[in-house]
Amino acid sequence: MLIFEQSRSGRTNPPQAPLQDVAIDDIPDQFRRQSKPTLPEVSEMQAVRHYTRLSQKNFSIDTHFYPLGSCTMKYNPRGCNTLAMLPGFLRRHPLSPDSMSQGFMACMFELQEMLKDVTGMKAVSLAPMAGAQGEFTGVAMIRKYHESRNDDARTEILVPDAAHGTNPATAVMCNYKVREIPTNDQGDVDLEALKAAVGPQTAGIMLTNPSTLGVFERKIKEIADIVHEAGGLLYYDGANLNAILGKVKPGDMGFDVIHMNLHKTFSTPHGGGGPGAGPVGVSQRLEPYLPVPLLSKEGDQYRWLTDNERPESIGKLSTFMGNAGVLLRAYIYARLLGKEGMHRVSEFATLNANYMLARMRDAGFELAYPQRRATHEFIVTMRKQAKELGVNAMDFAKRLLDYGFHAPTTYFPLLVPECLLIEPTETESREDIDAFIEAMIAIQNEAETTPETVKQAPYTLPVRRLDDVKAAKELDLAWKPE
Amino acid sequence: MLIFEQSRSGRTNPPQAPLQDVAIDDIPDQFRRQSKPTLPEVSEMQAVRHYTRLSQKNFSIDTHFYPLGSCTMKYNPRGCNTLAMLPGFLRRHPLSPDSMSQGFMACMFELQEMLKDVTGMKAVSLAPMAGAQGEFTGVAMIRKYHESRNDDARTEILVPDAAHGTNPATAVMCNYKVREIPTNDQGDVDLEALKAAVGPQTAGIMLTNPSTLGVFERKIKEIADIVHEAGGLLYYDGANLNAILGKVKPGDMGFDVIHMNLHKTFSTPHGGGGPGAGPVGVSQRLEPYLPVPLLSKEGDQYRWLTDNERPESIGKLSTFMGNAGVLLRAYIYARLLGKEGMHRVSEFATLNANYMLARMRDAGFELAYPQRRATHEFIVTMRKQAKELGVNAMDFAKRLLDYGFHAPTTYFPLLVPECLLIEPTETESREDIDAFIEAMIAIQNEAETTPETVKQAPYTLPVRRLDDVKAAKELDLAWKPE
Amino acid sequence: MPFIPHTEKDIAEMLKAIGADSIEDLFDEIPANLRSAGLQDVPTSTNEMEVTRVMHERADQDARTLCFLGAGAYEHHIPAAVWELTTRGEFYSAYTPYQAEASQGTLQLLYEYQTMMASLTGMDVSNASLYDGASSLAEAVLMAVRANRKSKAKRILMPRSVHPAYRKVAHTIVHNQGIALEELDYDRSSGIIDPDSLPKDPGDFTALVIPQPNFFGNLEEVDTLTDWAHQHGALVIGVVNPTALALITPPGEWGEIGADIACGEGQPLGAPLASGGPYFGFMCCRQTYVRQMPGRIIGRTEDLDGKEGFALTLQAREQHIRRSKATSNICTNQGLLVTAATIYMALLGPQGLQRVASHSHANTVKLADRLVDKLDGAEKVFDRPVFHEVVVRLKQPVRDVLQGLSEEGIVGGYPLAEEYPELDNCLLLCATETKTEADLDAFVEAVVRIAGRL
Amino acid sequence: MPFIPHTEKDIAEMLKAIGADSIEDLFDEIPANLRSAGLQDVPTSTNEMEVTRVMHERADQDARTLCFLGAGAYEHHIPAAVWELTTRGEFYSAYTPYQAEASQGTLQLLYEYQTMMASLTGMDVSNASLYDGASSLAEAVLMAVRANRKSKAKRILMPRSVHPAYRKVAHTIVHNQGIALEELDYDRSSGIIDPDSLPKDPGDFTALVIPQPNFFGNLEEVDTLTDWAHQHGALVIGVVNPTALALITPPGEWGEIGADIACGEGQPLGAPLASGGPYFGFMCCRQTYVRQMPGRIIGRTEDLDGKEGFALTLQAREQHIRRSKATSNICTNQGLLVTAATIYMALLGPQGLQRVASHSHANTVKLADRLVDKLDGAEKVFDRPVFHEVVVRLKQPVRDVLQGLSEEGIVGGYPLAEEYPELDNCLLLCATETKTEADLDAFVEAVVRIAGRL
Repeated sequence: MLIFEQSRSGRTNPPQAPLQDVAIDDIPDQFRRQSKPTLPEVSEMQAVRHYTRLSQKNFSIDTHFYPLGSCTMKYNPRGCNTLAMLPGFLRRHPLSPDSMSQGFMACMFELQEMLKDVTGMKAVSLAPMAGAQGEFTGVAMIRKYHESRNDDARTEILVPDAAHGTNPATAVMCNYKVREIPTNDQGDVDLEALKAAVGPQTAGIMLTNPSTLGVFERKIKEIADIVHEAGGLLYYDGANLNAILGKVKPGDMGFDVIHMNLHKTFSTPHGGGGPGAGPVGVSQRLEPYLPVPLLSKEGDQYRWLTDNERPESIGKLSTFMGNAGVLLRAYIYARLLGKEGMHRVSEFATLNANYMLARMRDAGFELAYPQRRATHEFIVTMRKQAKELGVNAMDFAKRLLDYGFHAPTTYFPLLVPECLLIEPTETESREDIDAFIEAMIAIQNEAETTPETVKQAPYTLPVRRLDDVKAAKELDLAWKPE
Repeated sequence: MLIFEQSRSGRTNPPQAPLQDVAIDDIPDQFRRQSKPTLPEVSEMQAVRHYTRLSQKNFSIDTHFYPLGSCTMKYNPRGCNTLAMLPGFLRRHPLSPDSMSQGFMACMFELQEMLKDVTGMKAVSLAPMAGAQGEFTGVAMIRKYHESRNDDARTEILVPDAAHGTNPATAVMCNYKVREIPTNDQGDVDLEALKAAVGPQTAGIMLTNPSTLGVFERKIKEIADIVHEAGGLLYYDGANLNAILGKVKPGDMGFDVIHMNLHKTFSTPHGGGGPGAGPVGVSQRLEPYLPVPLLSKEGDQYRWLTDNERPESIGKLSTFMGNAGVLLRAYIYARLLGKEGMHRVSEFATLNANYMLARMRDAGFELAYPQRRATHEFIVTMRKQAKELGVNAMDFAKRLLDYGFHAPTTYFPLLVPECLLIEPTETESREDIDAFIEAMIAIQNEAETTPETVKQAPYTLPVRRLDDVKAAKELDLAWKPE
Repeated sequence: MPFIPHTEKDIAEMLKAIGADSIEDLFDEIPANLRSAGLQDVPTSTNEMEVTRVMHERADQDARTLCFLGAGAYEHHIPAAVWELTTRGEFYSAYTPYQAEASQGTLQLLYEYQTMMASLTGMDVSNASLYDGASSLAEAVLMAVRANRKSKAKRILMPRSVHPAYRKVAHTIVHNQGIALEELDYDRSSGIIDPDSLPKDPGDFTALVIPQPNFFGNLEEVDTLTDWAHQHGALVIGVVNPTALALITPPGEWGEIGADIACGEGQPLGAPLASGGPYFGFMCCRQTYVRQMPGRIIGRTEDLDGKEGFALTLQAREQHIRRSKATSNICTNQGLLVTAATIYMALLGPQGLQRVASHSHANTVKLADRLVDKLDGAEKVFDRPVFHEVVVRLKQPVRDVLQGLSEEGIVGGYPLAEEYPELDNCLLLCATETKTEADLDAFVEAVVRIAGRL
Repeated sequence: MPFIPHTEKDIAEMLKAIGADSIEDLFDEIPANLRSAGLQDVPTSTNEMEVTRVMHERADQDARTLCFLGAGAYEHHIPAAVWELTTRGEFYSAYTPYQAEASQGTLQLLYEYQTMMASLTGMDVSNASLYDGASSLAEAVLMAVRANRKSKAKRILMPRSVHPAYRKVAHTIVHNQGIALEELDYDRSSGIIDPDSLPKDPGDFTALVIPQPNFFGNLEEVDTLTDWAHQHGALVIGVVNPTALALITPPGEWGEIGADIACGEGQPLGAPLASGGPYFGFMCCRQTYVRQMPGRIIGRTEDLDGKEGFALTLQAREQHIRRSKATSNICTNQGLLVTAATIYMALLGPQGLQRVASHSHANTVKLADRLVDKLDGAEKVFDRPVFHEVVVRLKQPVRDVLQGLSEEGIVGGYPLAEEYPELDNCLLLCATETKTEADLDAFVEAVVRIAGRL
């Protein structure tokens, strides 16, 4: 039932607003709203009960194994939330004077320094509010760099065909043409194709490493050399940073600019679709272009640099300074892990993924890149099942829900047919991974014996399989009173 | 699955304890524990996931209508919880000097004053930690009162047969004999029987008004006179105070001592079985016997009275001052309701109960006291269904769970056969009450057509009907490693 | 190990199953010369106890302020239930509802959110959020360029009465695509776009941005502006404050046919000030333009059994399907903040939100009146109805006044001169419903006291 | 109306269904002369915003202290997850699990709790909680009287080394039933019950209470004491600190056959100091005595389909069934605190709890050593191993020292002289794992500074 269906005209919740009406005669009638908005009129308990019950309809990290490839769904330490929500942090106005903000600014400055260290970059800005905005920031800096050198010929951004959709979409937002680079059968960038593609028109290349195919790009240094020699810059999409945290620094691989998804690698919550935070790190030559505001430390005082002090900046990305509360959570997480804990993240994420891979291979599932190590994630393809049994990757995904597991990412990357991209993360136990494997084996048996069971799944969720076509064709995007 | 079944030897959760071991060589071996306790060894995420999922198996106010008679399961405002858990309150040591505790003490003092006002009593102590301890406190004060007058003949406490079990159990804890007073067919105390029972052996009477039968004791003044004339005192069991809040003050009815269940009337959470708080209020003559510690105000300073200042007190009831956090929640709730809101509690609790009663009567259910007004609760009896259909009150209760309603109280009070004691509280909406009625009607239909359906219920809960006999016979009270 | 459940036994057995000798071996595809030498600037690990203490100390350092600053972020009372529910694990630790059947909680909530926002703005449809107010305006500009097929100009009229940060962000995000943001000045005495100053023949332009209230708190002549833009074939983008919408005419009802796109900052709906984020941007539009909208959109549909359910829809607009042809690169949005906003709106209801708005208005007016009354030489700069911000000019240097206030724990307003040199010694003040009579007096007294020393 | 959902229309229709003209009519069975005239001392209603401000101000008034006081309530780090989970509505707003099928969450958790506590104390079984430590001792005394059928004396040996408040509460609760609590003194130099001083022929007594650690922090000779009591036909009631049990021998392993009942304060397991409550009392015992135990007990059983499930059991002991013959009048217990404790123990595990215990011990010893070292004339009073409290005697009047410390925001320990006149100018000190080296130094320096002024 929708909250609106519980609404009754005249029902109020007085404790949550001023208790009295107040006259507002000084606002002329012409500006006054005449219609009553469709906000629910419910009691506080009705709202609490409604949203508590709704919440129970979700799968989440706190309730389920959630091996959603490329999303790094790992445990979000509760302490990070509690501490980021202390009244002193919550009540600070973003434009409060620096003198009243040193506690908060200290956290931000220290986070900035830590992120520089783990990525091997020369400078970091915390401003971008999500991964995609980090990508925009990075490509905008690349553009500004070339512009500042009057290198106007550079109109193309190279993107491997396995890339996240955000990469080409971002390049276009920065007015670049996108040229796709093919992947070879080992899952690596096709170097010959790359060599053929680069030239004076190349502004840069956007790479994820490990790639979305779940493998580490072994020739990264050669790629860097090819692109750099052509005068282009390298952008690192940090979506998969969890795989190499503390093991390899993007700066050492030759990247000029990088974004990090703190809601992945630094375990801030995904929140049902955000907020994230996408800080960017840059090499020395891109430093002048970092977005504002930027934090500096002078003596023991922290200070926001003014726009005037950053004349070459690509500018502002948000009204204030970005997703401060997300950054606080990442800061706390980083402090909890510490120097000693960073590399364990990638080690155990990798151990879990390779263990899963081995067990699934042994159980007869087909791997997309059987000759490669898994990184923190790997791909299986259901093309045989789809062809021979009529049970596709989506059917497996839906049936997994009945078994109490969130599905892996389906049909991404687009290169691999009928794929499941599986990312267990380091916080899952071996027992839960084993239980997932057992479920996959059980579903495979069902697919072989009673395929309809799988194709009609799920059965035990709040709804059965939903009609996406109807959703898109008969658009119903807002409830209307009868 | 039990948390122990997820435990693995050597699994740790380092962020939640000191990171290093420390030598404790100064404790001789003879005192050192040799065995490792059976505490779970799980990761933080495992614990969070386990207890999150367990929580989802509960019905609660935040998820379900919960008309558990005599328990006053009403909405617990979230703000009361949030504010009672501010760091300044949580970190205060109970023995902190008064000079460092004025903020907390101000809340307690004001709560004390408010409780005096709403009950019409002369003094209040916040010390008792639950209703039953409030009862103990009250009866212990009655005993001390008689003792102080050297009135040693008073060895009996009168208790109506409809009373809560805590009443006779409490009287016995204070070394009184219990004499039961019968109830007449109108649900009132049998006045003739009372007159016959009182005498020089009467220490007092324990009454709930409205009684557990869901009706208001109309002859309360006569009862008071009879008991007082015999030299006994009147104890008010505040379990049903929600029915009369702001309407009638127990002090005006002639009671000498009263306890309040703050987790009922003042909406502090029931917490899966507590904590509660059971402050007591007394008339002038019992004031010297109030339990310690007691709070006083001198000028604008609050101060705990010392034991020496309260020489006639019955003594201490808890290590410190009682359930402070519960008292804070009640204080906040009282401030939110305010003077204007108190009487609405009883008005709408009564409106809801009488509406439910009318609808159930109209639907053909048999009322225990059809000629009486409901107070905040009322009783239906399933004796006809039990006899004619073989479907008893417990079957109705279990089947209600399938319909998404917590069951009313069953088989209490003991006087009424096959009874359901139904208390909707003021915070439920008419729609939810109507839905409950419809469910009862539907179950009645099932009972008539397919009684086995009802007798085997529930079906949709995490478990089906549990074997209580096995639980008591083959006691399994703790998990043991294999 | 922190947040890692593996025992030594697990590790050994898992490596055996893999056929590797050590965890290190699993990284054998990474060239040795790239391997990290270790970390220098990350401190050693702390436990939760230690970090709790650090964070309490730091939060305390910045606490206990009295805030009269708005300028895009507003302190409102947030019901305790909002964040107690929002941070439930099932909302907090879930992701974008790609598997609809396992995400009906979030999906239904987002559908309810879309309903509330569409109704509040008076528009047909809403998306499921963007990053914040400023970036929602940038996206609205890009969307207008896509949607207005009649205009070729890529030219947006952007009043100076729009929040300066919004204008800067819009510039950052759209300028690479050759979109021009052309300034429209405001009238110096009324503090709004003077409708009489609008050019009769403005030429081809794509859209007019209309802030309501504007950055100065003033109410613009939205009806006239909207109709003027529409007469010239341009779209209208309303940038609105959602609290204000409980009180003042929503964009969907501006002029003859209403605005085309409404966007703005969602923070006032249940997000704490919290140093500027996470907040969320909202965006609503006419049904006609829904396929040009950026971001997630949720639709109501049916399951196999015909039962109502909710799912992501119109995904063909998005980057994960459409890649370089997507309406935006946005992927992760501000889901959790929208969860909070939805619960906030449900808890307040239309009456509650209206009271929040009207008390914020009344307090602000009262604050300005008292200040002008008590402080010699202080004056209101504009003669215009406001919502909950107002511009007051002092005789004293506002930087010094603000400095003095900050020493008393008061955040004393926004100094306008930096962005508007013509408004020297002008403060933008805001007093929401959270301010008591005593707070207003304390502010005025402090300003008078400090000004007296200058 | 606050928390009341009724509209005017609802009210009218509901009254019509009832057949009443007004809500007032529903109270027509209440004699008119009893009706309340109204309230005087309850303030007018506030909204959540206003009460939030009041509570923040009051909490702030008492905040930011550094605490070296134990004496029955101990400041430990509580993982954030504990209360984030405990206050989930499904735990927070449910009641006693009378309907087992709809309460499996709470019931399974309580069964897990019983398992943890039984194991921690080394006993066979645990109940599901009592009110607090002191009242759990009182209930243990009553239980011992019921359980020890051989003893007729109703005589309990109660050492003075038991927490004074526990002794007072036990007296309040048991004395009306003719049960005598007979004091056993402690040895002035070791600060424990001297085993050599125990009478050879103590006569009939029901039980001996043994505190471990005792109120002074000292470790008692539990083995000797236990065997002595058993030799004389008495039961042994251990009053123990649950944190300490991670480190020291549990009551179930005392002497030849172990204690019979173990009880104590559960607060150290996840409950904040919070002005003294709500905490919870725990109670464990031998299997033999389980039917004499007060309070709720949860058992594992099966459902109709043979599936594992949990239910309240042995309810025939309880007041709602047995009435005047019940083992106790207790009904509501401290369920929510037990929820917190269970999650706390699961998050710490055996290693974590052991570290909390050993660090608390080490910090306390360090604190006392430093104080004795730096402050002229300060001395440790007892030559005995301690857990995490220690008694130090000053040359200066401790009331003045404590007063001075409180002015610096330090809660400086418990002055023993009030309850133990022989221990004049003695402080009972505690430094748990929450205290840093700097905290210990700050305390010692403050005491030295203040003492120097006296």
